[in-house]
Amino acid sequence: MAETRVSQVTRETLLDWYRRMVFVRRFEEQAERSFRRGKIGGYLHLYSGQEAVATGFVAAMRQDDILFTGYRDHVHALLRGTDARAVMAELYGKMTGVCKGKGGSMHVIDVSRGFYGGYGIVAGHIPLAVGAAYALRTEGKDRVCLCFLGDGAMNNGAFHEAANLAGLWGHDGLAPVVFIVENNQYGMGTSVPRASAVTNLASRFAAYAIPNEGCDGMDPVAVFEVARRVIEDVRRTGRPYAVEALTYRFAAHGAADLFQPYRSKLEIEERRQRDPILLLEQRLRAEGVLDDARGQEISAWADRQVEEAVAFADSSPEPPREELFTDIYDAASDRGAGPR
Amino acid sequence: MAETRVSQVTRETLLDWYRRMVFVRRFEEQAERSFRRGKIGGYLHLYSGQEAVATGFVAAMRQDDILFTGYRDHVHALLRGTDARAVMAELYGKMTGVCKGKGGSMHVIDVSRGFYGGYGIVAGHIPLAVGAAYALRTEGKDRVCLCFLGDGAMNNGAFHEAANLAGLWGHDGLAPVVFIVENNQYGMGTSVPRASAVTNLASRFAAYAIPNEGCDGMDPVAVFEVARRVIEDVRRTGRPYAVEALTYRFAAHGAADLFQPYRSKLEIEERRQRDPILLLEQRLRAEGVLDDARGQEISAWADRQVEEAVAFADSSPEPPREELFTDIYDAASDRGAGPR
Amino acid sequence: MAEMTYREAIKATLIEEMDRNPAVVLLGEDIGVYQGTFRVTEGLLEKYGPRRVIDTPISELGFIGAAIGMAMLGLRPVVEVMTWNFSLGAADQILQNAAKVRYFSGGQVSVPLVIRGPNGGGVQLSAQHSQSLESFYGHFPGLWVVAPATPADARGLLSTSLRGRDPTIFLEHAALYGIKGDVQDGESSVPLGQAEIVRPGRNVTIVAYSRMLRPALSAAQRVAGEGIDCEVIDLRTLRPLDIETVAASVRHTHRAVIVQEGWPLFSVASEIAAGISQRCFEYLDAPVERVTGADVPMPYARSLEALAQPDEAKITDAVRRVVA
Amino acid sequence: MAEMTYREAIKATLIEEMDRNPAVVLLGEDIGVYQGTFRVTEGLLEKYGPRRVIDTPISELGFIGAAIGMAMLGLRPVVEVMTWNFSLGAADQILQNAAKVRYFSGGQVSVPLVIRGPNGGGVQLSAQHSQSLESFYGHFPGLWVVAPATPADARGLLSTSLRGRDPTIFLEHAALYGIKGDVQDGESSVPLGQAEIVRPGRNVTIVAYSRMLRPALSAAQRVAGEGIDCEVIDLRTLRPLDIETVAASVRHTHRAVIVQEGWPLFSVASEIAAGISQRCFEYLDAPVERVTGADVPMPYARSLEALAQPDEAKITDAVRRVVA
Ligand SMILES: Cc1ncc(C[n+]2csc(CCOP(=O)(O)OP(=O)(O)O)c2C)c(N)n1
Ligand SMILES: Cc1ncc(C[n+]2csc(CCOP(=O)(O)OP(=O)(O)O)c2C)c(N)n1
Ligand SMILES: [Mg+2]
Ligand SMILES: [Mg+2]
Repeated sequence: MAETRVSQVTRETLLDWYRRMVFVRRFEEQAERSFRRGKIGGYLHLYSGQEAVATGFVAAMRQDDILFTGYRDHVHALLRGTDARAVMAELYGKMTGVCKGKGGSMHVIDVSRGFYGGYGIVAGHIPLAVGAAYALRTEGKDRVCLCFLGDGAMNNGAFHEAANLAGLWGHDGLAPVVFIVENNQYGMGTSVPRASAVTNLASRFAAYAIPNEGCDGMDPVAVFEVARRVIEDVRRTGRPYAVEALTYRFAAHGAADLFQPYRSKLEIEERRQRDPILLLEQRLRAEGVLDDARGQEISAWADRQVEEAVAFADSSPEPPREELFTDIYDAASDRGAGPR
Repeated sequence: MAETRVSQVTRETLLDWYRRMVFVRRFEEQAERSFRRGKIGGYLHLYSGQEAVATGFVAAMRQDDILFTGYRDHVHALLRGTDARAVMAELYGKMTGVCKGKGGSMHVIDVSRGFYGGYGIVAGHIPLAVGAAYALRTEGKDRVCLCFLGDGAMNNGAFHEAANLAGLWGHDGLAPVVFIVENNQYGMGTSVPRASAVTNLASRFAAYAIPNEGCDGMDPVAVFEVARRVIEDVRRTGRPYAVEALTYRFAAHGAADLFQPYRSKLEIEERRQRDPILLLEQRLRAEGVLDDARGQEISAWADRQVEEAVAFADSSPEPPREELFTDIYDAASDRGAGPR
Repeated sequence: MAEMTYREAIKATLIEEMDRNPAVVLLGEDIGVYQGTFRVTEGLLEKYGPRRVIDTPISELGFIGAAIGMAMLGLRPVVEVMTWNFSLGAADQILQNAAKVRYFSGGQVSVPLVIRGPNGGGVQLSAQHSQSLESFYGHFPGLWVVAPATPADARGLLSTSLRGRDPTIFLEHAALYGIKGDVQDGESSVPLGQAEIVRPGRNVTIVAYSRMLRPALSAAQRVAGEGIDCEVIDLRTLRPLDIETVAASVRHTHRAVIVQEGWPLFSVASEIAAGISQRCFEYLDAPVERVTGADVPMPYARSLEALAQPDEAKITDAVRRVVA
Repeated sequence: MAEMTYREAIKATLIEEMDRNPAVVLLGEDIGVYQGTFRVTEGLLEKYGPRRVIDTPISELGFIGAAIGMAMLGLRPVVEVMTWNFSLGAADQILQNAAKVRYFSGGQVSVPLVIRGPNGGGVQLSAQHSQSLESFYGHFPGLWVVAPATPADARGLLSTSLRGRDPTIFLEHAALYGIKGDVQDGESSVPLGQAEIVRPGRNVTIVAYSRMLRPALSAAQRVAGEGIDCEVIDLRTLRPLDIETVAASVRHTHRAVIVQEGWPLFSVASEIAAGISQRCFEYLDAPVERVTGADVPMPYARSLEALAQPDEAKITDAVRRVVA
């Protein structure tokens, strides 16, 4: 393992991942504070605990690849390089947000970075990703589409129909899509065994002729190794592939949930022993790549980024009232006369 | 095999099945003629070719068990003992029909025989059957629910969600439902490999922890042996089970389809070599249970039944105009004042 | 008489029915272990056990379809949709099976099913989570569509629905769960299909329902100071629609304003305006005014969301317009 | 000018667009090998191959969702729903994604998607297969809803829709595929959102669309003999709704009859009646009459089905009532 890692992921890269993971964690923590202060409304779903999954997969993506996910979406955007200020401004509902404040936390979308969002209906984005993958293939290029989904989403019909289409189209090399099941053990308050007749979620993809495997979703390196291999395979073949990343959500399902009767404090504490950021930090310290000074430096840098994002969001203007009626239909097609 | 059959299915029973199968085949042939004459409107989906499946399963059902199926539903009703005249009258849209002529061919329903229909939306009846099975179990009795579905229906989200619920509730013994996939090779003009990423349909039930197996859907004895074992298992455990019956549809998908570009005449001819009625007849003749005289007798009897059904349907009255506004809401609850 | 919240009124009714009728079972996402997203079912799993309080996977199509099957076989399922927005995934089951099977079976099958949960918006949930679906469901015969505005009606209409033998779309509202009101003790049932005149008046009839009743009442309060005496009607049920009570009112006020949170086109407001114009043709002194949600997907930004929704000020302006 | 059927007009338009724009792909159940349930796509698989003419499993939710994803990434998918009844299984994708993603992405994403297929009833397909869903889809902002009544409009409206960059609900009608009409040669495009006066008249305005245009015209013919001169308007597009053309007509006829195949409550007819009453308040000489499908699930029996639908006789009676 040590060898492979060293051979494939340099210490610099690891340190860079650590930096990103610390940053996105701080971003989420700040978002929660802003939510408590009433600066952010609606629903707010935090990614804390699952960082290794998106970090490993996004690191294995090519610049021109694309991705879709659900409503737990801030971090996917940040890791793809979307300006943290534009993401925070979106959560604040400001005109400077990535979606002009019209989407909010559940609909962070940044097409310029291949991030197609950001959807609030569980499993509703999965068919979109399969169709997007088909479209990518018809370009004649070898771009790949990543589709992140939750363990709970797999019990929805949209998942089934989309997975079957991916399997079918994959037989013709027309479905370059990677399904990444972020199995954080719960769908809101319902644990996997209480929602899914079969608890080995990766194995369910066999019903669609989609090759699949599991991985440790708390270790970005483990995730990356699988991600790179799988993505390149999908890129080459145009066939779908599925990865179940075992991970855990430290925060409540949504920031509005004050108590969590479905799991014990003890369980959460135990899981925090494998906090992906903690594990990576221990490894980096062991390898002498990270010391207290470097750690404080990174921590301070992350906080600065987040503060700037908040300051920017706070001071940004609300969308002007005209925005209420824009972006419903294509501006080029006047509503009265219809699309041209 | 010979032993088992003889041991479990007497020659009399076999002959009785043969009689029924000849009769329901004639019924369907007559329905098609009536459709051509404009006596039957809308869609008309014939069961010809698939008789062994329903015959074997219905024979293994208990009187108080129930069943659901799609729109290819006349034969399921007939085999459960619904008066052929009432079924034909339904197809004719007459007041004497099982559903007062309000449902038509796609909605043959006879609750008095545990036949809950009769549904036109592909896969739409599957969740109903799973819920019905749950309800049966809460009675504290051991009644079982059979759910017939097509190969094409398995690619629909309603199937996925219902199968997962059955698997889940089955863990608690609350899903006494048997899924019978009538794999007749096509969903309208789309063959199984063109619609399903995986062509071993029984195996797809593994994704729901539902035990499953295949059987020869052209041999009523083979079907019956499986059906009896499976139904009793489900009755005992309250857990779901799935059977994929390999069969074939001789008629067009719907009587309105005049040509069938998706399959060759040759293919149909080959499949007719294994016409379930032909196979059973050969067996009965080989065993000396059936001779020409007996055969003609049965044939004449069947024709008579069908003629009576047609005469009855033809001479029955149309539903009176008041029927347009009945059966929308519970009669006991006056629409103005709402349910009581 | 006891004062309770809208949430408590619904919960009390569920408990009452579950106690008197063992056939009542509850299904929904996170209604049990999680205690209910809006805490309506809090404690019920502990009280009635997992066979009667069923936590489901995220399979609206599947479990609503299953609930229909349960109802067909004699149970009386009550489904909680976490919000009505998620019911769109189950539209086929609700509209094609629940609403129609009694009819196409020639009356052989009943579907005594209540589907309940919060409808509408107003708390910055943006486009996918803020829809008002009453006009959509109300379009389909075979369904009852109910939308209580007060704790008393939530209780009375739910108990009527739970004793009916038809599928009922029971539309609650997230913004109402916490409001308090008097609810009579013991069993109480409000008939479906009867609107209520909640404020008698002489000059203008304001028609509203669900969350819009309160701004309608405060607008009536407001213009009363200007000498405009408004009669305020709470529809309470949308299918069947009690257009007669509305028409009778307009025949003496001669003016009407209709308020609804949802989109304007092909909606409840369209039907009421058309019904009034038809039935009160000789009586109307001014065109009927409609105050509806803006014809846009709901934006997230607080300021835009406010612009998109009816409020006291917009209703007040409309009232002034009809009397002008 | 060439005479062609409604079916041929649609097919010709699909071919024209597929030839000029390689981004156009077709998806649907049995549109390829089977040649299309209503033969609209006959021969297109052979002509354009399986990558552009995609036979799908019975997965409306999946393939309509996939088509939305294709559209987001630059393709121009045209989905055929075998009938609109089956689109209910995909309601979530159509209403929550296609209609809203442009909005909640702040304009970053377009969904140039046309979903087409037969809507309505009339051929004894009973309750689950005879629905008219225009009032339902028309309620949701973000969609265009189109319902051509003639071959020329089928061609013109489809080509406009195929060049637009928004999701379009294109409602054909099984009973119209075989009708013939003149269609101009070469490209032709009819703007969305513009109703057409197909018969000018002075006494009564009859508003109709899709399959109901013909009985409306024959009713106009019929009463012409009685000296009642009807103006007949074909709405053609339901969202956006060209209420102005309707109002302008009523301002000179002073009377209106609205005809629709679908259910009455919360419908297109409700909105038109409300819109006329509001805009023509000073002009109306009689209450607006509505002739709609009966408020019942569609029965199978031929005689009952006939009772449930508008026809020339019912329209004629309504016209007589408004002039009485
Ligand atoms: C169709 C639908 N039903 C219900 C909801 C409410 N809801 C939002 S998130 C969620 C749980 C999803 O769990 P999972 O897929 O495991 O994702 P996670 O939240 O764990 O990341 C539910 C039920 C929804 N958004 N969409
Ligand atoms: C949701 C839905 N989509 C499409 C249809 C049209 N349709 C009717 S039957 C059928 C094929 C079903 O195939 P299968 O499930 O294999 O059953 P079979 O007809 O072969 O018995 C289709 C596509 C429908 N009724 N429902
Ligand atoms: Mg989860
Ligand atoms: Mg089949």
